[in-house]
Amino acid sequence: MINYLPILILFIIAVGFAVTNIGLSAILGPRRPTREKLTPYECGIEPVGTARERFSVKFYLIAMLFVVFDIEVIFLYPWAVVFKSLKLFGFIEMLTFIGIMLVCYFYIWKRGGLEWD
Amino acid sequence: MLNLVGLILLFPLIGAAINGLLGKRLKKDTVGYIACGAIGLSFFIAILVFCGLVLLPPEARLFEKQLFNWIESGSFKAAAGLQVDPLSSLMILVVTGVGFLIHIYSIGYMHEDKGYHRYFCYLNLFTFSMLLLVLGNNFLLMFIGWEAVGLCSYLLIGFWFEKKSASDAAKKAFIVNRVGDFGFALGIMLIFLTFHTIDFTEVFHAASEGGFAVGNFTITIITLLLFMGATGKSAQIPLYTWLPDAMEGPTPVSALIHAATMVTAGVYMIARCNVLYMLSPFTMTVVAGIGAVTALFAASIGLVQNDIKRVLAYSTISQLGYMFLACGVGAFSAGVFHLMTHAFFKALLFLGSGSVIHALSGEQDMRKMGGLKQHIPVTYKTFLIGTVAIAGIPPFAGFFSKDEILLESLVHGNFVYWSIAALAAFFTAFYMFRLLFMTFHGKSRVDHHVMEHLHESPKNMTMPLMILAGLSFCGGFLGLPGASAIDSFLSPVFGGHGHAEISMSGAAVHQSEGHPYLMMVISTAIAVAGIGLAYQMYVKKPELPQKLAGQYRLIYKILLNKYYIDEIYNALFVNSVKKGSLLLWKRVDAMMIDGSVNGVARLVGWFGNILRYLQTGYVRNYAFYIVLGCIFIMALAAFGR
Amino acid sequence: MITITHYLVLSAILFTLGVIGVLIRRNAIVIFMCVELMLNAVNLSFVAFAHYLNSMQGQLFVFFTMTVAAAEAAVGLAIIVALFRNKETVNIDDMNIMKW
Amino acid sequence: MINASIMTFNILNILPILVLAGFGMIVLVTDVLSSRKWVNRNILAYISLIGIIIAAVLTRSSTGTTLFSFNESFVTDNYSLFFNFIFLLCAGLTILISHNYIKREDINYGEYYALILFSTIGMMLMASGADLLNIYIGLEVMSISIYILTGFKRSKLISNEASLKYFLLGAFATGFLLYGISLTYGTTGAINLKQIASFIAEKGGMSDPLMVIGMGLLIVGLGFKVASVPFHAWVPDVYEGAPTPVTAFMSVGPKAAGFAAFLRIFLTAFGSSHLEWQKIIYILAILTMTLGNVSALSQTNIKRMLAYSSIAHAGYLLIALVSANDMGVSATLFYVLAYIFMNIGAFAIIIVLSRKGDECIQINDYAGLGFKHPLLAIAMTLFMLSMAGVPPMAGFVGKFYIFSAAIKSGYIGLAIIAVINSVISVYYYLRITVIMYMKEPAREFVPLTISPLMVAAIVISVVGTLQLGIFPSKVMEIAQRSILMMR
Repeated sequence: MINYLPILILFIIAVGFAVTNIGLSAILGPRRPTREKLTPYECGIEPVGTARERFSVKFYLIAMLFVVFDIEVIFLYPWAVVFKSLKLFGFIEMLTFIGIMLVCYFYIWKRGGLEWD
Repeated sequence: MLNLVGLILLFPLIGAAINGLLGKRLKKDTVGYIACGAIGLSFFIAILVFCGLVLLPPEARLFEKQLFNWIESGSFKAAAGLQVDPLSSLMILVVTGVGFLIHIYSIGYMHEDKGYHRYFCYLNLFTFSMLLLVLGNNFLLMFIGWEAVGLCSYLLIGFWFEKKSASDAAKKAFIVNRVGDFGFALGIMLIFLTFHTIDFTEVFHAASEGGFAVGNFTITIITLLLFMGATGKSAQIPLYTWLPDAMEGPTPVSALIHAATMVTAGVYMIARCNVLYMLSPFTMTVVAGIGAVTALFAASIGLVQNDIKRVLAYSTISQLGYMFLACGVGAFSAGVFHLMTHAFFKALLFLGSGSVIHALSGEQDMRKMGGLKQHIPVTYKTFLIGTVAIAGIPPFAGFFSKDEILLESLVHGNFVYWSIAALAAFFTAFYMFRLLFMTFHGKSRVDHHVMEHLHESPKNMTMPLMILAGLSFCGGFLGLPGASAIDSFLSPVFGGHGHAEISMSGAAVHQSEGHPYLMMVISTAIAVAGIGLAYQMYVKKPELPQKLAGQYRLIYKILLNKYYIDEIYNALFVNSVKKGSLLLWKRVDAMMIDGSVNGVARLVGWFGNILRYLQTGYVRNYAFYIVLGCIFIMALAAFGR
Repeated sequence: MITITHYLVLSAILFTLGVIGVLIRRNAIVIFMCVELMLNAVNLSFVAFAHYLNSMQGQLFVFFTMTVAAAEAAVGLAIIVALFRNKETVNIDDMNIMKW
Repeated sequence: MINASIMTFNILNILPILVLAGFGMIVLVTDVLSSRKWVNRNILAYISLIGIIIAAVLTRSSTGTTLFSFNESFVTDNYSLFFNFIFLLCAGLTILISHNYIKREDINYGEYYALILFSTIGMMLMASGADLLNIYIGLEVMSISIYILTGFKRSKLISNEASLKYFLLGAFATGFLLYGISLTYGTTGAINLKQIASFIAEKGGMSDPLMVIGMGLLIVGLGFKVASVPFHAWVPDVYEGAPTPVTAFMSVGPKAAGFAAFLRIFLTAFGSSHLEWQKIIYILAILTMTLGNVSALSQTNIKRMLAYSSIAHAGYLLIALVSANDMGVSATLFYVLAYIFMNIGAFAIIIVLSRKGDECIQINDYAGLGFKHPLLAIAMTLFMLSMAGVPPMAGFVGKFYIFSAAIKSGYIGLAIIAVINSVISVYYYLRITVIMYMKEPAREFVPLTISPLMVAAIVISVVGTLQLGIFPSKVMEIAQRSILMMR
């Protein structure tokens, strides 16, 4: 039982910290909105139209594709670090990996994921 | 020949499959031929198997045919196998024989029904299930058969499901039986825990050799649980209420399932487990007590009922009570003997009543019958034989079996059992002849329109009646007191366990040489007295019943309303739930599915509805449940040890 | 001196913040960001453990967690976009056609 | 360390997975090329089926061995092979019942099949993972594919919503799982299940509280995947919203995979300190069974009813986990196999009866089916009876094994609660049968078109349900052999 005391304390601290901060910012945070403050940009330029403008869903598509391909690079780093000791085996392995990426790329391309209109 | 036993099961199954799958496209005649042919073949094989068994010397009359290893896990083995011994061979003869006659009868009875093929499919399926129940060599197979006959009975009670009363009755039967099945299933589990096997032979061997003292607690619990199953299926107090309602099904079904075969499954099961029951005097007392009370109770309700089939239904419950009484005092073979003769005469009576109903275009109220003797002579004659048989007039079948039970209840039981049984016998004679007189004698009270169509049933309906009448007449000679063929045939199953108490009835008769003949005279006198009273009241002075009913209003009303048991059950299980939550109910009720109308189910369904509100549809709530569950697990893991 | 405990406490706090965020936010995208916060809190503890135990497996795990998180992000965004096209909102309180 | 990993590199062991991955990519590429004249989209289903069959043959060929590969992170033993076979069967049946459905609903994209194959890969990884990393990756591959499959009817709001709910909650639960893995790793210093087990054995139990907490978080994460109460709330909504074949797929596949991982982790890694987790799972099992069965009673939508029923079945399977003996493991294997047949079979019937734009999923829509389409009604009755645990169907034998495993470990109370629960369940399963046979049709049945693939799926399910019910000993023998290699 006594072993769990620190855990309990930790638990309380974690919840407490989170709740306190959210609560504090809600209570203490000064709310004196002025017209200037509520504009999207406070740097002096008058905003043109609403900031909540719809923008094309294609941005999302590109962003998604970017995120996915971007993250694959993560696997290249460790491979690059130990490239020498992995020798030919590692090279073929990585070629396979890239090959799969190419298939995905081909698929996206043919599906029309990269076309803007 | 014994090896053919598998075929007995196979034929009805094939019949059911053909009729179920192709029946719609087949001609009506073909459907009937297939169904009857299947059972007929099955009956033929059953005779062969029976002969094969008889040819063996008595102590070798146990044949097990292993089909395949069904479930095997660790120490547990359940082989699907069939067991032929005197008890099961007798049962298959009754099931296939009576079943065959009832199938033939059904061809005529159901001829106009649009669900013709469906009916025969269910009926064949029922026969298959019943045979499985009887032939199985372990508790699990028996349980499968047990459940399957329940299912078929459910389907057949609700056969005319367009009628609300029929589908309600089906539901009631199913739910009440569930209660009993629950006990049965627990009993089987306990048997497995105790004996590590569920094979009949092994269990009984272990029970008799395993050093279980008489009165062993576990065995008592097991037998009580099994008996709970039996009370459900065999309609004993307190689970009998479904059987009278089950008369909503077609009449041949009432004859086959709710009189001759399925309802006797409980008796069969107890007889099969006689070794276990002998080890528990307490359970035996319970069985005998409930049997005796049910016999009297149901018979007293039968005194005043006006629906011809309901009288027979209460009579069935009462006769089943006799069988349990016999088992309860250790006279298993007397119980089985009565089971057999009862199958003959009760099937006859039901089919006869079906013939009456058929003749009267569906009328079931005896107050609207009377004087039918001349119009349907064959039905009358056969019905008379059946009535005499059940009333217990020598030398008809019912006399011998009932007399044996009465005798055993005195010799092995006590005077209380005997007097209850004797009173019930008196009632039986009375209400059966009341039925006979009201239906066939006296002035006709039949409606004019119906009168015009009054006709004797076709050949295929009267033939089975005649055959059954023959059996009801001579079936009793198998169990002549002192030289009972049945007793000696069944003795390998019930005797020879080394228990002194089980010196079976044959021996008992020898011990008390003077007794039986006196007893026979007494029981005949009782029957004659009942008949005489009925004659007085319903033929000689037809106004008397009315007067009596007026004089003893209270008793009459109680009896007519079947002791208000249905109402009491409703008040206890259904209404208390209803009233307790009346306010909530109105809101919940709208959302209730119409199926869960019945007490316990409704309660559970009500919880289900409450739980539904947890399912708010909001992701946030769901995530919250996850967090709650997580905290709960943490707490349990950390602080729960 | 910063010990493993400090890292663990930090990671626990971040994790809890994520959990509370999931529970109280209404915007599906923000909720998903809170989930990402939880995953990153775990990543922190992985790295801390790996350092403390002097073992590579923790860091290995972080690689995969990040990849998976990216894949989840892509799929999640796609789902949210598809929903937005039909419903014009990403407020999860508006999403309860199915309940009970 | 790195050299060692090359030493144990053995590509043959993961060949079934590679084959599936290859076929998944072939399906994708074929699909994008299908605008050309020489490729027909209809062949995609057949390509995927071929892939599944090849993978199954490869799986079959390596039975009887126990091989560790990839630095002991991947194990090929009878246990994983049995599960792999289950997943492949599940995927195959799903493709059979999907073919017509997705054409009819205008969602006939190659990605559908590819995603089914990919999620099958995930499941296979989960069953074969010998360390937490592999299990985690498998779980994610499986889940992400199914998130997409759930929302596959893009234009239908209900499908979108189900997908989003599943996704958000799934990711949320993954967070807990991952935290659990992290704490386990931190306290034992290993992610390999065998090393964790030996560490715990050395210490003589779970001395470190953080380790216990980690284990608890693992239960949360895996409990979500197997739909155990209180992590079950997503199930009814998601099952209702997903395209019906996908519902069929995810009611068995991920659940089986979840149990594969659950059993592997808790019996291998935490096997020596089973007292720690048995009490937790014990309570979860009772809650899961009871809530699932009781809630199912009041459902009017058959998909939701089957969702609650699947929660209840997860409860039964948790009993097998609680009993933590060999018999429990083999019972799980058997039960999951039986569950695939009866559940996918039931969903197949639902799909057959549905039409475009009319899912036909109210229970009352089944009124009178028994007269109109007797064969379908008989099949449905069979599946319902099997799920209710009525002998001699597969479901009964499965339940029987599980309950006797519990009794063998001394959990008699749990077995009794389970029996009561299965009695309750009879009620709602039978209700469908009753409605089919005992009610006048509430609506017209249009003539049905049943494709040969669908017929094959239903026939396989019926045969499987009966075969496992009447002759279970053969399969049970294989299941029993599948556990011997585990420890």
